[in-house]
Amino acid sequence: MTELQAVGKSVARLEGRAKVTAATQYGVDLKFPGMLYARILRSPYAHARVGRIDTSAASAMPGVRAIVTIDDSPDVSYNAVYSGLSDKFVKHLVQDQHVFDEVVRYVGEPVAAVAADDPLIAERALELIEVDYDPMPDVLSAEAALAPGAPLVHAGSPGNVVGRPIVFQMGDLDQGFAEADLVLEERYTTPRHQGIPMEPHVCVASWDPQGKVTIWTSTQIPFRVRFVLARILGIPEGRIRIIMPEVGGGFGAKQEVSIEPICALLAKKAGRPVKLELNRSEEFACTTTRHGAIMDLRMGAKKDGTLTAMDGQLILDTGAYVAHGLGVATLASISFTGIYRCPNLRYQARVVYTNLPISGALRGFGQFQVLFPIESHMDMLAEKLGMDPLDIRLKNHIQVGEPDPRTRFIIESCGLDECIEEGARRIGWKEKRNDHGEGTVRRGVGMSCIMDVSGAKPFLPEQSAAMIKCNEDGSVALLTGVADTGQGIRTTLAQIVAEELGIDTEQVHVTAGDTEITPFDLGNYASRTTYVAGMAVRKAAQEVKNKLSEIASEMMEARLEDLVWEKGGIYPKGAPQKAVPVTQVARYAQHTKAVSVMGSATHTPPHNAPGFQAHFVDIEVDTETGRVKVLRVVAANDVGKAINPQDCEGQIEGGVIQGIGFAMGEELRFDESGHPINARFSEYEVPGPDGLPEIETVLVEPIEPSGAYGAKGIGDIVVTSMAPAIANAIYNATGARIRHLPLTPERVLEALDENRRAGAGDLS
Amino acid sequence: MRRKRVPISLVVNGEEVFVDIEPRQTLLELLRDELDLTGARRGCEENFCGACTVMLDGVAVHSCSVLALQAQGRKVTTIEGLATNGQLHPLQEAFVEHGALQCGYCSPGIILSALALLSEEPRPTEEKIRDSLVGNTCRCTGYVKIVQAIQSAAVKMEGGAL
Amino acid sequence: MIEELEYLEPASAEEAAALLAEYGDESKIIAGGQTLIPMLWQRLVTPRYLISIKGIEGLGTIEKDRQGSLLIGACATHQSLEKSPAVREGWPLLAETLQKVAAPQIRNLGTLAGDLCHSDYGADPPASLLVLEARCRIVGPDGDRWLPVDNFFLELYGTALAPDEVLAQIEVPAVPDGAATAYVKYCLRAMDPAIVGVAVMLSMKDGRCQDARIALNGASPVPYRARLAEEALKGWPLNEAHVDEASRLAQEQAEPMSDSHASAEYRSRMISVFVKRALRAAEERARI
Amino acid sequence: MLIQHKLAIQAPLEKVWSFFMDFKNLGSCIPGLNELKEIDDRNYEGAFRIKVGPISANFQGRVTIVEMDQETYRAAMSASAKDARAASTLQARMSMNMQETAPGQTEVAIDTDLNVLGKLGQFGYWIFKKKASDVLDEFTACVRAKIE
Repeated sequence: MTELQAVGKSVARLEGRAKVTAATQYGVDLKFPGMLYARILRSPYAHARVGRIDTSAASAMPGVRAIVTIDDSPDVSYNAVYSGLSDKFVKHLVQDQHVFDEVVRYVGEPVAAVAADDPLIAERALELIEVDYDPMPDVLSAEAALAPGAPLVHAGSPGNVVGRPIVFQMGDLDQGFAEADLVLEERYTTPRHQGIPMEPHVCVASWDPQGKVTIWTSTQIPFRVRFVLARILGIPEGRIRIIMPEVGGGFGAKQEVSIEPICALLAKKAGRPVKLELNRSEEFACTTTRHGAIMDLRMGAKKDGTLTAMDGQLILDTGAYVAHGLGVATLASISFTGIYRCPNLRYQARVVYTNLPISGALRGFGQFQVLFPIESHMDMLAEKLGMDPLDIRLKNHIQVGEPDPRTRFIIESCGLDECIEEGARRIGWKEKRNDHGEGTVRRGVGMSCIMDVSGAKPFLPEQSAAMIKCNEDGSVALLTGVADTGQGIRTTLAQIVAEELGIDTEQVHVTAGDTEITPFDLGNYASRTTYVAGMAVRKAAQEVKNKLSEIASEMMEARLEDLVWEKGGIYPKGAPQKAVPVTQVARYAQHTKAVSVMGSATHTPPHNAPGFQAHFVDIEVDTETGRVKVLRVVAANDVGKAINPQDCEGQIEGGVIQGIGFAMGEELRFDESGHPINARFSEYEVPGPDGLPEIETVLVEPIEPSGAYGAKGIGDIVVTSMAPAIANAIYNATGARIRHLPLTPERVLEALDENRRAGAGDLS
Repeated sequence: MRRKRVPISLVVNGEEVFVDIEPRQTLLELLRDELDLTGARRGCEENFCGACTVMLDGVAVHSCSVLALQAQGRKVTTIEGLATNGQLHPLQEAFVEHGALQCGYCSPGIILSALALLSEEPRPTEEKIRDSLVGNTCRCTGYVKIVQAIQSAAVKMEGGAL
Repeated sequence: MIEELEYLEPASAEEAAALLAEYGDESKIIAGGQTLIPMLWQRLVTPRYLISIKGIEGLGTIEKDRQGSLLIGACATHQSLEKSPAVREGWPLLAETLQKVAAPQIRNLGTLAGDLCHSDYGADPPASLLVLEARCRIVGPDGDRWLPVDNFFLELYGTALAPDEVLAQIEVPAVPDGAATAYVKYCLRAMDPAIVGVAVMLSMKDGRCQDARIALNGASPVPYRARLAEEALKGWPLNEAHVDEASRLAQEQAEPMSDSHASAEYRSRMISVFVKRALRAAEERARI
Repeated sequence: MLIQHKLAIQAPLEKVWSFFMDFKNLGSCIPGLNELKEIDDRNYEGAFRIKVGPISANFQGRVTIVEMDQETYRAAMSASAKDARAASTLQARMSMNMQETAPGQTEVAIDTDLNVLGKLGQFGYWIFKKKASDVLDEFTACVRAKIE
């Protein structure tokens, strides 16, 4: 292949100028003639039967145009994330949600909604709606939900467990533990995190006289929203158009149907466009969170560090409805089995209902809850075996040519060794490992390794499609279903098209995320878009290229197979002076030949190529306050081919800082009646710009045969390393091992106290 | 039904504006809802996240926590006022070039905080830059490229631009 | 979503007090609005009348009087104080403290008087004003009265201001010659309130402590002077034993609250840690 | 939110019990409570004012005694009150347990499950918890003063 001219370059965002001048239109900016503003009335109870709802006073208020309650709610149960699951999994599908239900199952569950001339009127109208609640006993933690005789969140789910436990087994567990020289068992817990995209959930719904509804919504999954809405509204997909405006972040928080159904019902009833925009406390308290989890992990190893057995029991708190619950439990099984070779293992996950907000997708999907335990465990095993934490990982991690035990796909690229070695060198692993400083402030280093999927195969019918239209000026229009929520996928895909056609990236005009105009795509999640859509786009571009070649060969009377494409021109082999610019060929095609050159393709990847990472931290622990300061991070990632290195770095840097938040401060907490108690920026510790570490990113680029130009996914994996790496570093610095997140100063100080009591360490 | 409005005038991006507003409206609502200047964004409603940052008489403020009436007769600069006849401000350019934005929702606020800083301190240290941004939350970028962009813009601006 | 309200602009503090007297619970004073407006958004307070004192002549001034005291008008912003050469030179503790208040956007509009009136236990300025032994000029319907800051904070979010009184001015006496000061704030993000904030003023002579003033915010529902701790230091060298004793006494005086940032137990423990650190920081400066 | 509170009173169990079971006594010791009206021997109506700094609310509501067991010295009541202006509702379930800890000494354990719904609920869990315990301290002091 000739040297790449667009792929592998740090091309600036195509939408960059529009974003820094605020020319972009986000969902919150949408305005239409006659548009109404909606607000949602939410349950103050964690669990209650909803009785009479009196809306008369509210309806009588001037400026109130429509109110919807259970009386307007279609009697359809649904799962907010369901879309084209492969038949194998449809039978597990649990459809437990309604737009409005007779029972509310968490504080903040919608009970009614108002559309009015302006937001203040809508807000006041909410206060005039009288609702009779009959409170029911609630369960506010997974432990409580699993206790014998616990109240049921859903009558149909005895023991509050969703469906059957997800189980994956391999080899002979007992034998595996028998062979082990060392067996280690611990319990870990990870909290509920909020994704907190800076733009709140917002949508506008508008019906036309033909009974077709258009919904502009801040989502990661336009086609899935259409699919679920079709079911809820009882109209075919074709009568629903989902359009993504510019979206101000998602991180998984916008990866399910949320406010769209209510907005659509209001718009229909009012006969006018309706805008529904959540405020920040609703964002914190009423949108989906990461599944809080408890994991009991037992691992066995031989003296030389070889793993012989792994037994993991995972409990996921899915909140009031299952939504992504089974998906997280399923993907977690790959995280559990994938990264380290272990012949005998058992993974069991129970997804448990509680009367807390719905748990959903969040960056680090299916990794966070099992890899914090595993990566903490690996360090503990290494220590007890007298090994370096790096060596036990190097010894056990999966290699090219081996099958992933869970997906059965053969690993075709793995840069983990290089990630570990390069990361260790740059952090100064050998020197820093044993130098903890003096006095009250101790230093330490730690690391962790993560492996993560690119896409949802084999669990979802992975697919993405692309269409490319050639303009007569030689530029092209790329139509893709992908959802760009800020990660920059539009630019990445444009680079691939530009590379194929030898044109500038700026000459690729991208339209994305409009179910009416763009071809199908599953959405933005599972680190899938570059890996899956990237290839679809490349195939479509190749079709365009072939058609242009045919026309060029006719133009310049040269044999098709002799044509050379180079730097935006086409020429017969050996005659570069005869080169004709691609733009001229395109013009000739349209105006002389009267042929519209178009290409389209659907791609479904042959398998699921995991990305790998090794992240290292250098920290300092104030042993008087328990405060941990992360001084430096070296983040080495195997991303396959980096289509846009700068965007890859951006994903890593952003992910690392989110990871530090998830590890050290973030936890959505609830009081004894299920009310969130820190549902605001000022009380939920999202990292600010101050006190953050220096981050050094390392891109390791083994070519992945199944990805466009060798690319793999990177979006999810990057948030998962910090928690175990920092916990391991705290242990290295102080000898205190912490198995519960977040690693708050208070918790660290408790751990240090325990150590002092146990006489371990010599901390002043 | 129409609620009571009162007339105010202020200078927005160099232009004097006369508009009737409700006393309860904040500067953020004045800009977004009355003047269609949507670069200032609602993020938290509690004077924390800085997505609504604009400049008021040359200093950065959270427009969600200023009543429109408090801006009476004062000078407001929003992101829409930075580019001059199609020419991006060096800060805007740097944010694009360095990949200092991802979803872009917080970018206008951060750029205006940075502008306020640079107009006071042309060559700030990294620490000073980070301190000046504590009133701006970004969930995407991890701030690294934001700091780089501001540093490189500082150099450009001293080189004479604007 | 802010409720409907009327925005009133009295010409004097006396007029403002009169309006408060007239509208009572229905009204609130607004200066910078940096604490109040977020509460309006959340509709926690829904006053029908906002009485803006921002436009009142003279309330924005920062000046030194003949006795060398600093006179701070009720509308003087954190930023204007922090940047004032007079403050930086004569009251470095104040400048140091105000730089630690939230974010530039908030300091640019927020006022020192506003901090006092809201009396949030995590706010930074109270400890330093206690140490500086500032006084408040309070204007009411029956004229002025002066109140030491020490008597201003009564309870959680509660001050000595009567419903019809306005805090018009803060007077900060000159810092004694040779006294060294420090404000140490412990919080996890710059934007957060102080889990513990300790202000210290130290006068050392021949290695012994002549005078010590210690005050804390964040530590207790109400900011306080740690007088027993101060006494325990006077006349002694600042060796470990005395510093430990002082920090213990400061800790005992607190009734720490639990909140999202720290539990009462943790907070209590941090009091002694940060009283020590603040004393050491001031001692360092005393040496120079 | 759950607020647990214990008061030790220097008085015999019987005396404390009868004091508590006379609602007028009890009411007179609840700070902020006024115009308490007896509807019947199990239901009372009243107005209750709370103020935390700039935030104040006037609650109108009803208290119902759901249990009163002289044998076990247990009592339980539920209260519900509304503030129209602040669009908020207070709901509380209170249980009282008395026991003699030493001759002439009584311990009263009061568990309150307080739910603040509506706008005021947003004000903050911790502040309400603090305010509630302050109210209970005042209450305790008052009761002591009246019985001991």
